[in-house]
Amino acid sequence: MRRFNFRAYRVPGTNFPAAELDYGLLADRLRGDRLLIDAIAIVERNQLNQSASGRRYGELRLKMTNRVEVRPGQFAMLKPHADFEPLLRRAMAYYRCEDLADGLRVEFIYQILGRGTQSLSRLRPGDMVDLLGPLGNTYDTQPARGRRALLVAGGVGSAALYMLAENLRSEGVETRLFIGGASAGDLPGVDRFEELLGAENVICATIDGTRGTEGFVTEPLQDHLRSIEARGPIIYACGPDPMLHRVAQIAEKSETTTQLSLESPMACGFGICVGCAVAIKSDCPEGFVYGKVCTDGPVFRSEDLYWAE
Amino acid sequence: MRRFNFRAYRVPGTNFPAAELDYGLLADRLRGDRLLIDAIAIVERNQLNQSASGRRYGELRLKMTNRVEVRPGQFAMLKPHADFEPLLRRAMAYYRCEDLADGLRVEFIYQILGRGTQSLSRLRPGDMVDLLGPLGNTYDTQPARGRRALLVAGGVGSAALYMLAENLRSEGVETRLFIGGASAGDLPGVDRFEELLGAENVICATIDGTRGTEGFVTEPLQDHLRSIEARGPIIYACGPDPMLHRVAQIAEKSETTTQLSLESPMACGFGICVGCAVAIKSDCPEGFVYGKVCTDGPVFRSEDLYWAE
Amino acid sequence: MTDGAVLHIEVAGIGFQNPVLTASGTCGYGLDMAELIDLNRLGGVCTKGLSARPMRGNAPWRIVETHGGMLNAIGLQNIGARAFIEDKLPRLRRYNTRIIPNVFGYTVDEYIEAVRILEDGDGIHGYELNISCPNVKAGGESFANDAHQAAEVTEAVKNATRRPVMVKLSPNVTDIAAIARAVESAGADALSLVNTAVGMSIDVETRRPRLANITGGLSGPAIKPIAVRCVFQVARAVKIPLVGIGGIATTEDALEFIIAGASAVQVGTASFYDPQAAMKIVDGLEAYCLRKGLDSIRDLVGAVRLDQDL
Amino acid sequence: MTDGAVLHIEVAGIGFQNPVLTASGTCGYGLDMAELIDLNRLGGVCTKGLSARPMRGNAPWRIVETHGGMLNAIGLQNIGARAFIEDKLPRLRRYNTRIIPNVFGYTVDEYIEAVRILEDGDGIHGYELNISCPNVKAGGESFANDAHQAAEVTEAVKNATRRPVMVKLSPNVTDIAAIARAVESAGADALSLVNTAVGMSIDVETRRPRLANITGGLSGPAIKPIAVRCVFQVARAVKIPLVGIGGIATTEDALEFIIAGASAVQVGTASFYDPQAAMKIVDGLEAYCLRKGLDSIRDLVGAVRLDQDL
Ligand SMILES: Cc1cc2nc3c(=O)[nH]c(=O)nc-3n(C[C@H](O)[C@H](O)[C@H](O)COP(=O)(O)OP(=O)(O)OC[C@H]3O[C@@H](n4cnc5c(N)ncnc54)[C@H](O)[C@@H]3O)c2cc1C
Ligand SMILES: Cc1cc2nc3c(=O)[nH]c(=O)nc-3n(C[C@H](O)[C@H](O)[C@H](O)COP(=O)(O)OP(=O)(O)OC[C@H]3O[C@@H](n4cnc5c(N)ncnc54)[C@H](O)[C@@H]3O)c2cc1C
Ligand SMILES: Cc1cc2nc3c(=O)[nH]c(=O)nc-3n(C[C@H](O)[C@H](O)[C@H](O)COP(=O)(O)O)c2cc1C
Ligand SMILES: Cc1cc2nc3c(=O)[nH]c(=O)nc-3n(C[C@H](O)[C@H](O)[C@H](O)COP(=O)(O)O)c2cc1C
Ligand code: FES
Ligand code: FES
Repeated sequence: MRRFNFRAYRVPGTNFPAAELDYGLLADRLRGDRLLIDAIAIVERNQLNQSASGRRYGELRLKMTNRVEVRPGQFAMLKPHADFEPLLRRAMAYYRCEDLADGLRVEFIYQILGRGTQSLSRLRPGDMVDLLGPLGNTYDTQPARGRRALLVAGGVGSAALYMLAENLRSEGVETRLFIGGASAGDLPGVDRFEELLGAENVICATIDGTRGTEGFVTEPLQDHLRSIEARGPIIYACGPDPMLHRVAQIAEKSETTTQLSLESPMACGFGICVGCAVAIKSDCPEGFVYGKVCTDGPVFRSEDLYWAE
Repeated sequence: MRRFNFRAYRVPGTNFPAAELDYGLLADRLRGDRLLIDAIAIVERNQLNQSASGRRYGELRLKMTNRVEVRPGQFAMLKPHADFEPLLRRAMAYYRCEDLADGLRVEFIYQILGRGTQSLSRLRPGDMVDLLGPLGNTYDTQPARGRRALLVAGGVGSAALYMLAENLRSEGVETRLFIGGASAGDLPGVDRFEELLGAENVICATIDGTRGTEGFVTEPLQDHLRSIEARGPIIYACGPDPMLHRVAQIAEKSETTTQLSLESPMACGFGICVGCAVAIKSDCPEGFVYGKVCTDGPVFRSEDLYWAE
Repeated sequence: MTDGAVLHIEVAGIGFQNPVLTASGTCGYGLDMAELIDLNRLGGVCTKGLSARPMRGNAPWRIVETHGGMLNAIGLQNIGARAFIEDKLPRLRRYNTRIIPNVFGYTVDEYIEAVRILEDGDGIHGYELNISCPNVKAGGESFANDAHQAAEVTEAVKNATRRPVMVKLSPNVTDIAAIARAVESAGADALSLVNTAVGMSIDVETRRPRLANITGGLSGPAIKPIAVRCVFQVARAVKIPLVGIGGIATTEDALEFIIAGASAVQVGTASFYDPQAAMKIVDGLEAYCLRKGLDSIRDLVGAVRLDQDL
Repeated sequence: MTDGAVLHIEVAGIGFQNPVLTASGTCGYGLDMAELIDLNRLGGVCTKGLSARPMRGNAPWRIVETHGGMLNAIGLQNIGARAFIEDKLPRLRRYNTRIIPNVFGYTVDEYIEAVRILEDGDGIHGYELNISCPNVKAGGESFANDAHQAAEVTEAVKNATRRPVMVKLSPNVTDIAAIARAVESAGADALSLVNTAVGMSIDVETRRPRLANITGGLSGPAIKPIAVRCVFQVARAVKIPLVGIGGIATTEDALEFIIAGASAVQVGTASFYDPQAAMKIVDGLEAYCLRKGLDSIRDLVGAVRLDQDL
């Protein structure tokens, strides 16, 4: 049986600021076997940073009055509450989660790019955020048991890998992170990863050479794969499309199982718009069909993806 | 000669938050003999209040780095800087102005009604506000010399009358304010008016009777006019249309000169959209033409207005 | 919370517990939506557009956000009419809501074929015809852009089913009232309006269209004023009931359409950014009727007050 | 700051120092705008629509803000062509910018009459014809909605003047390319597009239309995707230059139109809420050309990159 909960919200029909809405849960439902909630979360902290390369990031910490299980790789759809523009929520990977006696604390890392992330960057402690989540599937850590795990992060893609790293550690899987970015300041969460995995297991690559090796993160990854024996490690990657494609190629050569966390423009995040199309291999004549990143993913096995030329 | 000043602003063409704009003056130009500026002002204070009748108000205090002469009855077009929605700025009467060594401090009172005033209500100290002003004409105090002045305010209309009251006082004109609202909490600025004019010269009327007489403000005004001798006082009024219409009728009967400060939906506030039409008497066959509230007003002599039936 | 009879309304012979439906393409096949709202409280569900055969859809990118709206070029990806009645309908039927498959084709025959397949499905209350597709047999112009072709496909489908047929109009026409009249004469039981407005967005850094399909359909609050105007105009042109669509996100939005002449409304894009939007509108409409002392929302349909006669 | 030659562009035989104009009805007669921006830095000014005789305009309310845009029903209030050339033009001419009176009428003769009066004015560089008015002699349908009528008024005006004539198209049509071709054949020197989209807004408390005129024209960022699509479509249909209009508020917006096929752009509604918008776009376009190493903005006109041929 599905659990259904519908909390009172202010009935529209008045001109009053939506900001007067009670905050809390709007709805929670079981999705398959997992709880999905549409809630209003409260900003605890929103720390903005600028890197030497000029890129800007935010670390957003929210508190919710509801507890819900979040799995590594899942994401939420976020938007400052009562903002008219932009309309659509933005997908953000859960970076960290902490169970509290009276709810849940969740963290996100975002790069400030366009209108959506700009609006997130204006949030201040006490502000309300519309949060729909957790959404999407999770990394499969089963194949990593008894092997080693290589995590590959490009820029803000690292956010999607932190909880995975935590899980792998607690499952006793030897875990190494390859993280790349434009400059030393473009490796979000790298210090926390070093804390978790040990500095020796975090390999950095920056375009300007200000931290780790100079160049793309796929170089040290490739070097590492070349240096090790046959039964390869499993790779989990999240980052910009070109990086993921390169990782997939490298992995294919070294016959390594790879799980990629994809991005795509999303209107809804929960499967109803079919906007987040990704080409998936299929034995139909064209060789592929379109799947949905939001519900079929965001994590895909590399060998299932159909890469356009 | 026109003075022209064009300050550097961030050139668009990047996706960066407009919030990174330098604040300060965007342009200043002489309009007739007066300076008009398009500037970014900084919020010093934004105090929200709710009255017993459930209406909500904000008192917004801004600081600008430029000095400019503001005359009673003039208004500014305001909008939180970098807000996408609503698009249009909102007209707000200057409530108070204070010259500073390094600029100008201006205050506004607004009633929170729709999207524009809601967005103003979210402003916090340090935030930036797009401000175009001062706009419009001013009250003519000439005819009040040697007579008495009766100010009539409906609700938030009082804001447009405070600087006028200051001027009249300093010109030695005996000045009395009639102020009406739904409840005691709906008489914005009333305490300050009492300070300025003396409590005996501030006559309140509230619908619920919680301050002053019960009913519309036009009642005590009419009583007062009946009680005084022939050479009537001059009336200055600002408030909702029905109140202004009633004041105009009362004034007509008692042969009193009246200046009314009008409202109208405005897109631009500086004369280019022709959206703020008001019917002005004319000797054409139809008896009226349309003037612009923003540049021909907002202050009109009652006898010039053509009231629709 | 049960909805009072005050919101009950009949459109095209179908009784709806309230006038709030979810729009085609913005609620999947209804089931995905059921994960976030209680379908039992919804007036009805218009499914994602269904064709006789499954369709792959367009390459990504398929969506772009614009100011106050979004462009989409999904390319009508769908599982096909057969899979719908076999895999989705049985589960969807369990909810107490009206089920209206949205149907499309690229020829009149394809419409008929899709409807014939759907006729096998139990628990379907009526069809919505998406006629905004290019008519490939008649030069590739959209059925919706031509009164004659719009009427032709309407009549053909009416002859193929005894279920009520609602025809969905496009705003991309010079005279929507003329199309509406033609479709009414051809036997449509109701009209829904509007579909998306054709738009385009270009990435100025790459100089490429943001959508792989180049152009797409504009939806969301941006088009609401256009959609309200269309409903207002069509309400004056036809007698059959109308269902308003276009940028509806709040109770006020829904009321605007109803007052302009719509007997019911569909919530589209708003469900993407506020999944509860349709539910909030159901509650909001009831509250409005209560506050205004209305016995039935019917009394509000087309109740716009005009000073002059048009 | 002087604009480099990089932004210089010729449209309809008129040389513009840069491709940024202010749109008709959104800059008065240019002079009001001069109180906030330096007209000497502007490509050109399209005046408020002028008719042979002054017009009173509509009753208030005339404007309503919508999501991402606004509706207006000003009713073409204007001081008349004669007053323009006598009271406004002499002062406007002092600025180093192109002056393009926007002209309208309710019959072909009224257009001619207005143009004849304006022919007396010195310093006018060309005309823009607003053909979105109802043709009262031909049943009250808008000139812009019918290829034949649009061509007729274009041809008549072309015969009445040797100054360049730019015809302003409406987005409220099924096939804007067809109208564009007809107007081109009739001799138009350029096309500007688009005018406002017809919309409506209702106050749900009073149940009255918010505009006294009931319907109005939708403008602002909300319509930008529609306008970009129109420019893209028309650029593929005609050879004469295009001027893009519709929701342009930033440099990126202007670039979208130019890349879609417009040789110049007009800034409309944006000037209301950001009087400096046109100036910022002039600077921004120059910065973009610099950054992209372009010698001339001309190289960008219609430079949209398509994977497939259309
Ligand atoms: C499952 C998932 C998880 C995500 N997790 C994170 C996260 O943890 N942190 C984070 O910062 N972002 C994350 N994203 C991306 C995020 O959702 C936004 O797409 C991104 O932040 C851009 O949004 P915006 O509002 O800043 O830009 P917009 O205003 O939407 O766009 C600005 C510019 O960026 C371009 N753009 C938008 N999205 C993309 C894209 N995906 N790839 C390339 N260009 C794009 C647009 O074309 C436009 O030119 C995730 C996306 C998905 C699908
Ligand atoms: C010269 C001038 C000076 C002004 N000074 C002040 C001031 O000092 N303080 C202040 O609070 N306001 C003032 N106003 C009014 C202000 O500009 C806004 O119109 C008002 O605050 C409503 O804006 P909004 O964004 O809250 O509502 P919107 O979202 O614009 O509209 C909300 C609702 O209110 C209705 N509405 C909007 N404007 C009006 C109106 N003028 N009359 C009746 N109904 C309306 C709309 O139809 C809508 O239903 C002034 C207006 C003018 C023209
Ligand atoms: C992503 C998306 C997909 C759509 N798919 C369909 C469809 O398959 N069939 C159809 O008739 N309309 C489709 N529409 C149009 C909507 O049903 C609706 O008419 C339109 O979006 C306007 O309403 P809105 O502004 O509330 O979204 C789609 C709209 C969107 C945004
Ligand atoms: C208040 C207002 C008045 C307008 N008046 C005219 C006019 O007189 N003649 C005309 O051709 N277009 C007129 N327009 C249309 C604009 O010139 C422009 O085509 C339209 O607003 C779209 O551009 P925008 O979105 O940048 O405003 C007017 C627009 C507005 C908003
Ligand atoms: S984002 Fe809507 S279906 Fe995936
Ligand atoms: S508000 Fe634009 S002309 Fe008055």
